[in-house]
Amino acid sequence: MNIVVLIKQTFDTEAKIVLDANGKIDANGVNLIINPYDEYAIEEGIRLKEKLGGEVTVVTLGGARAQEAVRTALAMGVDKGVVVSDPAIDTSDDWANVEIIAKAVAQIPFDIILSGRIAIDDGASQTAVRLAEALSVPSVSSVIKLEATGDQLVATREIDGGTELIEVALPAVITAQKGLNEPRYPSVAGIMKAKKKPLKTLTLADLGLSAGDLAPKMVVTKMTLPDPRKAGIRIPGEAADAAKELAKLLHEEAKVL
Amino acid sequence: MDEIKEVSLEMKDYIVSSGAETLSWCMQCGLCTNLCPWRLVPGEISEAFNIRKMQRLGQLGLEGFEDENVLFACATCGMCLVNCPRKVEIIDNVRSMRNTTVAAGFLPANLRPIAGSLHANGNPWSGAHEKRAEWQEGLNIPAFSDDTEYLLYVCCTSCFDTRSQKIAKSIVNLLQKAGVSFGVLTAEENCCGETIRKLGDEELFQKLAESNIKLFNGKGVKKIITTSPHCLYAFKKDYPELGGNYEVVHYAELLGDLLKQGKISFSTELAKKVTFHDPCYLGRHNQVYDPQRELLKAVPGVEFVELGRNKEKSLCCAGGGGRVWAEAPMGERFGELRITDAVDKQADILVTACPYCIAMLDDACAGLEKGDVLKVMEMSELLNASL
Amino acid sequence: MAYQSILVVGGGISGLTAAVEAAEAGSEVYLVEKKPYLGGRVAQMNRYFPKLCPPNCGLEINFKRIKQNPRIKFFTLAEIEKIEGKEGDFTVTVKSNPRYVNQNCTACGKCTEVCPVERSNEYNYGLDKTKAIYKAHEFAFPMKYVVDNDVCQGSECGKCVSACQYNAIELDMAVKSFNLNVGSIVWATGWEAYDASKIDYYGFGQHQNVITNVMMERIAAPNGPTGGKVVRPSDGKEVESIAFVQCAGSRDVNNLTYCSGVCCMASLKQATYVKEKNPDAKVSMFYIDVRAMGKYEEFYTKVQDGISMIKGKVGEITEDPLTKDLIIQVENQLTGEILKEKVDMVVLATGMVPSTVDTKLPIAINYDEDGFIVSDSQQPGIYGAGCVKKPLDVASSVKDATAAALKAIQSTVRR
Amino acid sequence: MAKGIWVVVEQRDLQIRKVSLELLSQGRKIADETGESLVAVILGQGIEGLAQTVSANGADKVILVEDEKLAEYTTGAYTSVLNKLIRKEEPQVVLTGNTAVGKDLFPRLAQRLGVGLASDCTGIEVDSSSFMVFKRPIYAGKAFEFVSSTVRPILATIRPNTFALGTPDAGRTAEVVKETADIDAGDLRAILKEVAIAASKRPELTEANIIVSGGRGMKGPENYVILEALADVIGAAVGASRAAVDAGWKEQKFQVGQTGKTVSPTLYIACGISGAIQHLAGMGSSKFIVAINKDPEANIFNVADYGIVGDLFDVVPILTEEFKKIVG
Repeated sequence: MNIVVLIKQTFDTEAKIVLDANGKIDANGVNLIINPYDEYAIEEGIRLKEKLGGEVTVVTLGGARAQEAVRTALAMGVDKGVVVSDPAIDTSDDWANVEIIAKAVAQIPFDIILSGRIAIDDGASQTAVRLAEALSVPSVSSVIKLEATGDQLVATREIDGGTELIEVALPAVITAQKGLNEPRYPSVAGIMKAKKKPLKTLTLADLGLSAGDLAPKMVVTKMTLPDPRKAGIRIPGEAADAAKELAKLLHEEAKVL
Repeated sequence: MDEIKEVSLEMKDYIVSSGAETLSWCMQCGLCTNLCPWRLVPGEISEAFNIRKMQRLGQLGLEGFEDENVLFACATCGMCLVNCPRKVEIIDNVRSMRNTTVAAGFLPANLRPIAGSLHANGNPWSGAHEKRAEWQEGLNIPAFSDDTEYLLYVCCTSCFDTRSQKIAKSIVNLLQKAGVSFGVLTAEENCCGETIRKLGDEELFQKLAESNIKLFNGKGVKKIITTSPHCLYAFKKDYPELGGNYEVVHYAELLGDLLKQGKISFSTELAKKVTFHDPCYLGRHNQVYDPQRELLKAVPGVEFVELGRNKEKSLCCAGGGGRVWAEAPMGERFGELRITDAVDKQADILVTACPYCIAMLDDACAGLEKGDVLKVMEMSELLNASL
Repeated sequence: MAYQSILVVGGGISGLTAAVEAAEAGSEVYLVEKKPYLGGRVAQMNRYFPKLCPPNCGLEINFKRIKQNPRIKFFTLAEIEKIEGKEGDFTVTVKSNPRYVNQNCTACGKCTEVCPVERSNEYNYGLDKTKAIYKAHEFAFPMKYVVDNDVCQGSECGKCVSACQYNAIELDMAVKSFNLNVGSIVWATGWEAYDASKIDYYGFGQHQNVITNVMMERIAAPNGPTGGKVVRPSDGKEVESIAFVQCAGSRDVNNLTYCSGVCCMASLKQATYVKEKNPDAKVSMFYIDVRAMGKYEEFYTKVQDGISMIKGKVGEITEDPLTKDLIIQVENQLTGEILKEKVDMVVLATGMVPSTVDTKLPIAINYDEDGFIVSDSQQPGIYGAGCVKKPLDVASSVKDATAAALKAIQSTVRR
Repeated sequence: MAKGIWVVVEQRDLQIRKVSLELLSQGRKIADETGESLVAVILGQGIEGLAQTVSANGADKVILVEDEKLAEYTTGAYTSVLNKLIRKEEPQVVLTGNTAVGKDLFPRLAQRLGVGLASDCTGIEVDSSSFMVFKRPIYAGKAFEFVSSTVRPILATIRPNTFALGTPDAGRTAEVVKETADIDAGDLRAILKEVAIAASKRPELTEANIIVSGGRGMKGPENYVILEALADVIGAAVGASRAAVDAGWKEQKFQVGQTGKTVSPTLYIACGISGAIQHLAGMGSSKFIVAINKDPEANIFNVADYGIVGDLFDVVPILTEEFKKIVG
C-alpha cells in the first residue's frame, strides 16, 4: 500500500504570538513542531504500512526549517520525505497550497492520503479535504478509528455528539482526529536511520507551476492580537446571588456560553 | 531476560559525542543501582528504570533506553555518583542519552509545554515574561548596577508561583537586613536553563544561557546570589564554558558567612524541633552542607535534629532532572519518604533550601496528610520569622 | 670499593626466595625481617595455590636451605634505617629491635603460662590474643619466643624471667644499630591488606561478622584461632551461609584503583574451605567479573558448583543488631533486581597494598601512583621483588624474586 | 452579478442546529444593511416543514433539496448538490456553521467551486470593497486574522455561539423553492454505514471548549456528580487537580496541569482547586477562568477572571440551574 502523509510544521503550542512591523506574525525565534494532529496521521500511516506493507511518504509545504519536521517523521518510521519549498508559499492561500500539493502528490503513487484534521496555527482545517477534491478522491474527516484492507477503508469519524461509520474505496483521503492512535516515540535506531533516508526538496518550478498560477482566492487584510486580559474580579454576595451573577457575566460579558 | 534489540555502534558514538565521555568507563558493578532512590519505591517506573542498565544500553548502543520511563526517570540527584568506583559521570551520560531523542524533536509529550514555555516566555511555568518581576512589587529592590555588589537571581519558580514568591521575598528581606549590596535584573532574565539541559535539550539551554550571559556581561555582573541551588549549579558549572564567569553563591552560603561575621543575627525565639532536607543540588552537587545548619542552629529555641539520610546521603525529593514536571503516582514519590523521615524524627518543621524541594515536599506532605504534625518551610522563611 | 654481598629486605616468600637463590649462586646474603619470624604472609595462609597445600612444607624447605647455607645471615625484628652509597657500594644501617629472649629459648612455653598480660594477636589479625611473651605461631622460624614491649610490664613483673629455667629472657635488651656494606639490595617488603574500614558501606570494623579474606585464611587454618572451624566471630556459631564480596575496595577510584588479581581465586578457594567443613553451607560470591588468570580457569569452572555466583558489586552490608546476621544488598545484574540476602558471615575480598605506601625506602627510588616500586627503580643496585612491585600470587612472587636475585647478583659483579 | 447571502442550514433528524438559526439571525441584519436577500438552503428528506422555521428566523427565500440520498449528511452528495446550486444561482456569500458537517463539507465545496473559504470565523464585518470581511482566530485564539475575497462566492463557516439568536417572527413568509437533487455518481464513493449518537458524551479534556474541574475541595469521589451535572449542561469536559487524583477520586487521565494534561479551553471552571503552580501552568492559557473556592487566599484567584469565594457545594448547583436557563 502506498501511503502519503501530509504534514505541516507549526509554531509550538506555547509560542508567544507577536506581530512584526508589517502587522504579520513574527516567526523569529519561535520553536517549531509538527502539527500535533499530523502526528496522528504519521502514526496511522506507519501502522498501515506495518500491517499491509508498502511505503509511507511524507509531504510538506514549508520554509527552510520544514526539513526538520520531515526528519522527525522519518525517524518515526516514514520511508521518504518530500518538501516543497518556494518563496511563493509565503503568500499563498489554502486553495493555492492545495494546487501545489496536488501536483506534488500526483508524482507519488498513493492509495491513501492521511493528514491531521486541523493545523493548530491557522486553524483552517481545509487542506486535506480540498486536496481530496483536487485529486478527485473521496475523503473522511476527523477519523478516530480506521480499519483498512487492501482496497477499502472503514473509518469511524467524529461528528457533533456522536460518530459515523463510513466505508470508502481506495484511494481516499483521511484526516486524523485525536484519539485515532498514540503517536510513537521513535527508537534511537530509528533516529539514526532517519538521517540516511531520502528527502527530496522541490520548488514550484519543479512541479511545473509558477507564482502566477497561484493567485490567492482569499487575502488576509489584517491581523490583530486579543485584548489584554482584564484584571480578575471577585463576585461578591451569597452563593445564590454570586452564581447568578457569574452565569450572567459568562453569557453576556465574556460571551463564552 | 529482555529481548536483545538493535545494536548500533553508531548510536553509541552519537551518545558519546553528545557529552557522555565517561560512558565506557562503566564496568557494570551496580553500586549506582544500589544507591538510586528509585530502588526505594515500587511501581512501573521503578521497574523500568535501572541506572546501571541504562548505562549498559548506552555503552552497547542498544535500543531500549529511550523508553520514556527509562530515559526521563532519572532525577539527576547524584546519589549514584557517590560510590561509583570509576567516577563515571552518570548524569552527563543520562543527559547525553536524552539528547539523542530530544535533539531529534522527541521530547515526551508532558515536557513539550515546558520546553515551549521556555522558548516563548523564558520560564518553564507558562508565565508571561512581562510578569517575571511581579513578585518584587512593594519591595523596593534596586536594579543591579555598578553600585551594587551582587546580582540577586531569582529562580523562575519563585518568580511565578505565589507559594514560592514568599521565598524570594524572605531572601530579599534577609539580605537587606544584613546590609548586603545587591540588585536585581529579574524582568530581563530568562530561566538559568539547568533543568532543560538535564532534560537533554541542549539547544534550548544554550539559547537561554546565552541570553543571560549577554545580559549579565552587559550589565557588568561579577557576583551572583541565587535563590535556588539549580541556578547555582547552572551559573557555576554550565555557564563558564559559554563565556559566563561569575562568583556564584547560594543565599545560604552568603548568609552563613554573614552570620559568622556577626552581620546578621536572629532574636525571635522559635521553640521548635527543626530538621533539614539537603537539596541534591546544594549538597551533593555543590558541597554546601554547613551554612544551613549553622544558620538554623543560630535561631534561638530551635532544636536541630538531623534526618537519618543527610548531607551526601540525602534522599532526593524527586524534583531534579525535570521530574518536577513528571507524574509519579502516590506511593512512588521520593518526597513522601522524606516527609516520613521527618515525621519519624518527630520534627515540627522540615526545612529545605530549594524551590523545587519545597514544591515536591509540600505536595508530599499534603498528600500524606501530615500537615497537622509537620510544616515544610524554606530556610529563608524560617530565618525571616526569627529576625 | 665494590661489595659482593647482597641485602634482602623482607622475609616473606619473595625475600626468602631471593635470599636463597642468591646465596645458592654463591653470593653472601643478609636477610632482614621486621617481624620476629620469617615466612611473611604465606605463613598466615591456610592453603595456597597452585596445589592448595598448607604453606608449612614449602616454607620449611626454604628455612632448611637457609639453615644449611652459611652464606645467608638473617635478622628478625630488624628494620632498615638508612641506605647510603650506590650500586656496588651501599652502606646500610640496620636497626635491630630486641626480642627480649635469647638463643637459650627452647620454646617450652613456661613463660607464657605465667605472663599476666594479653595482647591482640596480629598473626591472627586480632581474632584472638596471646600473652605479652609469646610464640609468634606454631611453626615460627626461628622458633623463639618474643616479648611485646608495648604491653609487657617489664622487670617490675618479671614473672616470665623467674619461670624460665634456661635464662632465656632478658627484659633489659636494648635496640641496636649496625651497618652492613652490600653491593646490591633486593626490596621485598610485601604487602598489606587494604584497610576495609575505609569502605564505610561494608561495615567492616562495625559489624563483627564482616571479615576480610586474610582473616578467613586464619579462621580456616587448623593452627588458627578457631582451630580451623569456620565459625563467626560474634558468637562462634558455625557458618551456614556466607557471602564473598569481591572487589572490596579494588578497581575503585575511591579506594584501590587496581585489580589485585588474586582475590577472585582466593575467594573461590575459601569457598572450598567452607564447603569442605559444611557441604550444606550456602555460599554466595558477588563479583563484577571473575578474574581467573591463566590456568586457574579450570579451578574456577570446577569450584563454581554449589556456589551461588551473582554478578553485582555489593552496595551495602547492614547488620541485624540482635542476631548479628548480615544483610547484603546488591543488584543482581542478570535480573536488575536489588537482592537483600541474609548471611551469617561476609568475607570482603580486599586487595593488596604495597608496604611501600606507608614505609618508603630510606633512599630515593621510583614508585608508581599506587605506591608500588616500579621495575626501573632509578636507583641502580636496588630491586623490588614480589608484591612490593605489583600484586602477585605466591608462585609468581617466587619467580619474580628469583629474577630479582639475578639482578642483584649482576650488580655485585658489574665492572 | 452575484447575489444573495446564503445560509446552508444544517439539520439532523429534522431538527435545525442552533448555529444555523444564529446565522439566519445575523444574516438578516447584514441583508437589511446591504440590501441583499437572505437565502436559506436546506438539504435532506422530509424537510418541507423546516421552511417555516427558517423563514420565521429571517430568510427571504428557502431552497429545499429533497432526496433520500440526502437524508443523512454525506460529503459527496451534499457537495454535488450545493456545487450545482451555487453555480446556478451565483450567491455572494455562502455561510454555514463551523460544525462537523460544515468543516467537512465546505472545504470540498470551496475547492470544487475554485473559491476561497474562511473557516471557523468568529465575526463578520460588512465591507464596501469586498462585501464581507471575516474575523477568524488563529494560533488557538492567540491572534486574529481578517480575511476577504473578491472571488465569488465567498464561503465561510462560522463558529457556533458567535451570533445571538434572534426572536423568530412566525408571521414572516419566504419564497420556497424546491430543487431536485442531481447527484453525480462519482460523489457517492464514500458510504455512510452507521450513525451513532452518544446520549451524553463528554468531550475529551484537551479537545474541550469548556472544562469543569474539581480539586481537593471536592471532598470525595461521590461529589463529582455535581460537577458532571454542570458539565453536561454546557457540554463541558470534567477535569481534576492532582490532589483529587492523588486522593483517588479521579483517574490520572483526568488530571489537568503540567504534570497531567495541558489545556487551553475557552472557559475553565475551577472548583475547590487551590492552584499549585503545576496546575496553573497547565491551564493558565484558558481564555476565561472561573474560580470557586472557600479560601480567599487560594492561588487560583490570582489567575481567575471571575472568582467566587464560597462553598462550591452551594455555588455549583445554582450555577447549573442558571446555565440551563442560558443554554436552553
